[in-house]
Amino acid sequence: MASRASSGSKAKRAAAPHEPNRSRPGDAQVMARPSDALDIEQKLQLYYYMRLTRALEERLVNLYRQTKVIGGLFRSLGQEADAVGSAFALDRSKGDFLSPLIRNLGSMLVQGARPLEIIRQYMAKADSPTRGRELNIHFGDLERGFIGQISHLGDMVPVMAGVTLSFKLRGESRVGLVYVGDGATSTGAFHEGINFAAVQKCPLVVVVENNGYAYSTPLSKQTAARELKDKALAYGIPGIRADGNDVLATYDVTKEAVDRARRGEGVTLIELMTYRRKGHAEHDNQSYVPEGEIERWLRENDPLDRYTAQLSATDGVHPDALRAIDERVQQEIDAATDLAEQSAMPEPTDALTGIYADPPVADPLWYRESGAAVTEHERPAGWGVYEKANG
Amino acid sequence: MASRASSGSKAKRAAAPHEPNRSRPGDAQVMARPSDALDIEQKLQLYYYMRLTRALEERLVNLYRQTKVIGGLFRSLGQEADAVGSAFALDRSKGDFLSPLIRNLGSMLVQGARPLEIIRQYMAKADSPTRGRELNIHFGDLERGFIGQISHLGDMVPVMAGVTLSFKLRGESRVGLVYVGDGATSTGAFHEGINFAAVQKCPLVVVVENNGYAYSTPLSKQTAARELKDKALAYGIPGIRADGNDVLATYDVTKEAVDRARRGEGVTLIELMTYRRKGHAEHDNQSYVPEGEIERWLRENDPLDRYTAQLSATDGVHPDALRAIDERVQQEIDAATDLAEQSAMPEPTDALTGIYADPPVADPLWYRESGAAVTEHERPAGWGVYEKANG
Amino acid sequence: MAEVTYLEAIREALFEEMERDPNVFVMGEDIGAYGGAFKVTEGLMEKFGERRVIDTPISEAGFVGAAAGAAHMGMRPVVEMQFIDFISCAYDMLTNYVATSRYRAFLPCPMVVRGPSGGYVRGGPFHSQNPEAAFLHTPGLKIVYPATASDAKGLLKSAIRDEDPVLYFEHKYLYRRIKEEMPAGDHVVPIGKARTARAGTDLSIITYAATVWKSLEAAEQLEKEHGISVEVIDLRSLLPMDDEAIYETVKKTNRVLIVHEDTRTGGVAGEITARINEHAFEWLDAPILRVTAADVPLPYSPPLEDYVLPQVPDIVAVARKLVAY
Amino acid sequence: MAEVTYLEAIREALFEEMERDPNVFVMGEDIGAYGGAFKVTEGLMEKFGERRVIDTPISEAGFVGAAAGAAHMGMRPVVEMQFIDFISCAYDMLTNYVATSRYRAFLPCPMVVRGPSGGYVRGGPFHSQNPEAAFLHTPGLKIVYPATASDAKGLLKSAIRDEDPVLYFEHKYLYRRIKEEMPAGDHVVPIGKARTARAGTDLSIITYAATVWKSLEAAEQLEKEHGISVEVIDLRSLLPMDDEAIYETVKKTNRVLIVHEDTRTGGVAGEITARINEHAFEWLDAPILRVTAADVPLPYSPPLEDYVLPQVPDIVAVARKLVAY
Ligand SMILES: Cc1ncc(C[n+]2csc(CCOP(=O)(O)OP(=O)(O)O)c2C)c(N)n1
Ligand SMILES: Cc1ncc(C[n+]2csc(CCOP(=O)(O)OP(=O)(O)O)c2C)c(N)n1
Ligand SMILES: [Mg+2]
Ligand SMILES: [Mg+2]
Repeated sequence: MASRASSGSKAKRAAAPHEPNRSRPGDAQVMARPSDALDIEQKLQLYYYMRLTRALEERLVNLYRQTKVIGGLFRSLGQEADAVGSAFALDRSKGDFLSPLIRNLGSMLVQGARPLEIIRQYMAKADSPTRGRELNIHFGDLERGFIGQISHLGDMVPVMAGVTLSFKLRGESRVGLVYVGDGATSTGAFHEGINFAAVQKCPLVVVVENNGYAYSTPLSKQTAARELKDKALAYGIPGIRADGNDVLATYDVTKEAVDRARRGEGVTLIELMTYRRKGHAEHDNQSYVPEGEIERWLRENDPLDRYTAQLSATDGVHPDALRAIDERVQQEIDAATDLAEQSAMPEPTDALTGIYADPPVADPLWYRESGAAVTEHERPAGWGVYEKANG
Repeated sequence: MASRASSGSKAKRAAAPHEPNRSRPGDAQVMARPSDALDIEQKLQLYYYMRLTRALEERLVNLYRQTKVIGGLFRSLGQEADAVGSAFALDRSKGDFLSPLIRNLGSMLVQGARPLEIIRQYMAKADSPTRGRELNIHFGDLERGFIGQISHLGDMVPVMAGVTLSFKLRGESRVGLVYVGDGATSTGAFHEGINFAAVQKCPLVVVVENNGYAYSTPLSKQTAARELKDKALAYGIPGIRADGNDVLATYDVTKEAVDRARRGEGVTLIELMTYRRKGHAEHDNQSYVPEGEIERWLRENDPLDRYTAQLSATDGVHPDALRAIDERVQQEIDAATDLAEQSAMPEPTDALTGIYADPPVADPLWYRESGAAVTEHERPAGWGVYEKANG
Repeated sequence: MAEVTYLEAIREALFEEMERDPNVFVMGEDIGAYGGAFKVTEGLMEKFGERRVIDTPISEAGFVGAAAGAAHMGMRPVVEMQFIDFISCAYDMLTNYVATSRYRAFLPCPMVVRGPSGGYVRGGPFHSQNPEAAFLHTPGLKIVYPATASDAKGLLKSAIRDEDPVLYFEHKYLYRRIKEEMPAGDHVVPIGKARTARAGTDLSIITYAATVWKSLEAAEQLEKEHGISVEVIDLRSLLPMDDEAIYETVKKTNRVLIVHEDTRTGGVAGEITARINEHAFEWLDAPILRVTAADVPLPYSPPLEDYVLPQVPDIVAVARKLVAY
Repeated sequence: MAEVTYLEAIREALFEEMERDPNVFVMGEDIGAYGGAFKVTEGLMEKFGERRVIDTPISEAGFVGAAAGAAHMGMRPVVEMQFIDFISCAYDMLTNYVATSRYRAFLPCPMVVRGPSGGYVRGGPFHSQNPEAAFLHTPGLKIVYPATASDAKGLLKSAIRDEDPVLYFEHKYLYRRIKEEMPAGDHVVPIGKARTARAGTDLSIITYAATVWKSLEAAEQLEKEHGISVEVIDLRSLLPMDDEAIYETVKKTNRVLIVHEDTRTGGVAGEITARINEHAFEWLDAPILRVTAADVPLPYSPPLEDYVLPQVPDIVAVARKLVAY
């Protein structure tokens, strides 16, 4: 798999700073691929989740422009395949578990997160999954098997090492998947977490999403390593690079790592080559990106375009079938938006609950007569707008 | 060099948990080695520093048994070659710089630290290099070009990345060398520091002293990596393994890395294979070590024995010449011990000075009439003895 | 029953909790075959096996994070710092991830981080630290710091059973210096409750950990030599703090001396002073004073360490000033 | 002269210090071509080049440690945290290595760590932190937290010139909300000196950073609506703290309210309260009270954030209570 995944049409484009690791149609024939076993329904599910990711983020952009989103907005445009394909390789019926990063909305949708939750969360509503406590897609659900990230990059790697350690200690046949960006591989937490998991042979898959940038920082300033998959050697685990914009390739490489983990063979590091077509967050104008780079990825390497073509060519899926999915997605999003807009903002005093199991409520500030102590004019002028400008 | 250094007589001993990476006499002939350029005086200097390291630590053991050493005592018995040979590869006339770890007394001696300083330091005397503030070999000197470690493992890697960054920023032709143990490679600080240095192409050499253990923890529980030199790949830098108990091999491999750094080619990671024949500190009874392992290293792979034999065989050095060095070493240590014993303990109030440049003295505790506020019976019963028992 | 040292009490708690609950497991450096740097976990590996007694790589952030992950899944990890000074390496993980997980994500994170703390043992600046003030400021964590062997046992059992993360600091100066008969049965000490270590009427000393013993020694001396009756309150828990016990003793003696081994500026004494000010200002007949370490890293040489740390004569001197006020 | 925002003032200080001293250089994530997440370092790279404006990997401990090493060798590094919340990742490096290096090793470590701090901006729990209390407890560090544009400039220049490590916290709520004409010439504000932001006689509010503005607004209201004359002390430096200025205002008004945006327990107010207790207890006509954030991670949704953080009506309410005491 490694060699198949890392053979790419490198020569095609000359001095592009961030090169895809593109799998070619022919690659599929080399050996049996896990995705060969996917039925058409599953293949359409992959399409659904990718489309849902993209359309949902587009809706969030609208809401953001209407200043209905509180805080920054993070996009995964052009990276939908890697999040969806990798998460799809988990087995939800077995209780597999994942921890997404900021570009992995798609993986959460696969794991069962719903658009309504996402929109409420971005709008900081009382009935959002974190009741307005945390931002954007920072939330989780033990039942459905995903765990909310915190902002501090790398920290979820040790945490998922521990989640999967518990699977091992209890003899459960469950697997965990943790995402990090190329930038996050530089953190001490990444290093300590993956090393710990490797020594313990935890059933963990580490997906490094190499999208070429960490905020404005290109990979060359992040590490001198030639490929991020090379980092696996430092931990004595297999490292594999694959085309992150080919949803089936992403599925394949992850599925094999998941199977390996489930067989008790430990950690795998997967580098998925993709590209961040939008800025770090909506406010970022990407002035640091070499001219033409974004356009080239859009033109030549859009994961939805590629998958659409593939479904038609290989599986004979008629465009109408996909259009039907697109419509369903839009309807879901419309319905979710309507509901989310109706949701109330949190009650101020809810801020004091749940810091401990016991006591369940924090000491109130004695000088606050009620939640109404905060008068309207106290809201910082231009919040929201402000955050957007500075993200 | 890499291949020469990593060819070893692996087959010789069967299931030894920690195998040396032994260079053979024949290896030297493969190509020109930097150590070929060492004259006999320099070769005897190497012997002197190794002997001085060993004899000085033996003296410290005596002082420790007399409870004259405050706190724990850390030995580098059997590891003298790696510290001495690597440090010897620096060019003191150019202002090269190093940061030792707890097993690298030898490297400090090469860099100019004197036995009197070491003994005073272990005895916590007023005129010790840290005036009684820090333990054992935790001290440095910017003039002579070494910097004192702190206990927190890994932290010196970022610090030396910064030291060598300053060399680069100023266009100085200086090189830095930082030591870490096999255990310290698991720390986030190691990872962040070496990655930063690699990206910046700092003139830094990272020596990983693989002595088989971190306290009681064998390498297999520290990392799943097969060789620690493999960690270099994660940072896109060369990684080389060499026989740490062959002082000339250690010199060679380090010298090449130092030259490389001085040429502006960046960081090298060197794994030196050695063995910790004593416990983590004097109190440690090494019950966790497989039977026979220590004895085998003593018998077959003592760095001083090997170097003695080598000096005689290759350079025709007469045993008398070495005995004369041994005697000089003893005299130096005797003289240093006498002086150190005469040194006073610090004045209590010195504890308040020098936390800031300004103000130069910390606020005194207002209720302390004088330094005499502490009466003798306030000393914890059995201190020293206590510390030894628990290190 | 035989007397048990502070260290043995900790070990007993670990044994009993691991027997009681199969979800409890321990992690840390050299805690398995070696039994830990101070031998606190000696015998655990033999009894419970490598699966539940995990030797870790040197990566405090790594295994604290792993503990959190396991805790989410229903395990009850107890993590050892070889010396508590190394908890600083897990500061981000503890304050940002562990402490907030219930609040921000409704994710329980029941885990314990424990380790040898404190000075008076010639450990120098990096083997003597008192880390409580660094974490007092973090809602979501609990902090205990026992002074007696029975509290060491009872509080560790409570910490392991707690639904939230608990930092359990054990004072290494006390490890083998104090012993006590253990209360029979399942001895549990509630988190958040102070203890009156000595009753008195003229002055209250509020303290915790090793300085409880210094304070008791001073109290004895003050009684005998100066006829001053001192009440000594051992806080035991720092987060949450037993406000009731604090206000009660203030109302009883009207004079307060806070003693802690940690450095002065930003230490726990400030918080206690603020609380008393807010809630019992009327009852104060004198300023609240503090005896603490001087504001420097703890030096290693005995005369320096002795000078920097609080000592019995300091407590006696300040107590006398307060009573004379 | 044109008015300059708080953010521009910081940038001016960086420019001027980099021009003045070739040893000054800056490091951080995305500070080069991009100019930093808040554009504080915009234009620096163009002016001073990649050699002196270094984009780092995401590794706060790494580049803080590197700054220390460079500082030992005579450089003057200024490190940016993209958000100050990430300083927690360098906690070990700052408290154990950087803070102690002069004391334990006679190694100067003149460096600055700066970054956007504080809330009121819907940043949620990890983009709103006030980290001062986590470091107040560390001898060897200095801490400043300016409230005005001119102090932002003058204190940063002092911090860069200081012989010791300085944590320089800048309040992101103030970045573009306040402006001021900069004093002409080489404008330097000494570390360790407070500022009287408003003179008054009935009550002292001791505060710093963004809550200086809340306090001033409250003071205005108290004056107008209740005839209460409030003195507002802007500490500016937290370590060292300007004790003289604190005791002076206490002696003048005899009533103290401490306001900080940070959470309550273990916050800076405790230390201030303890100092006043020790040195000016006699002068107090009322308990020292504090208005702070509630003890929870800062939530993100506006009603929650507003509820948790200190607001003008809170200050007014407590001030009135204090004056009526
Ligand atoms: C420890 C830490 N330092 C800094 C940041 C600020 N930050 C947020 S996202 C980001 C870039 C992340 O890049 P990468 O890991 O490649 O993920 P991507 O955004 O490309 O998906 C940075 C620097 C952070 N969140 N955590
Ligand atoms: C961050 C940190 N965690 C734990 C320790 C405690 N400790 C001191 S030495 C040591 C083992 C070091 O092993 P290694 O790095 O292999 O060096 P060696 O002693 O073998 O030379 C440990 C765990 C420490 N000093 N720092
Ligand atoms: Mg990226
Ligand atoms: Mg070792």
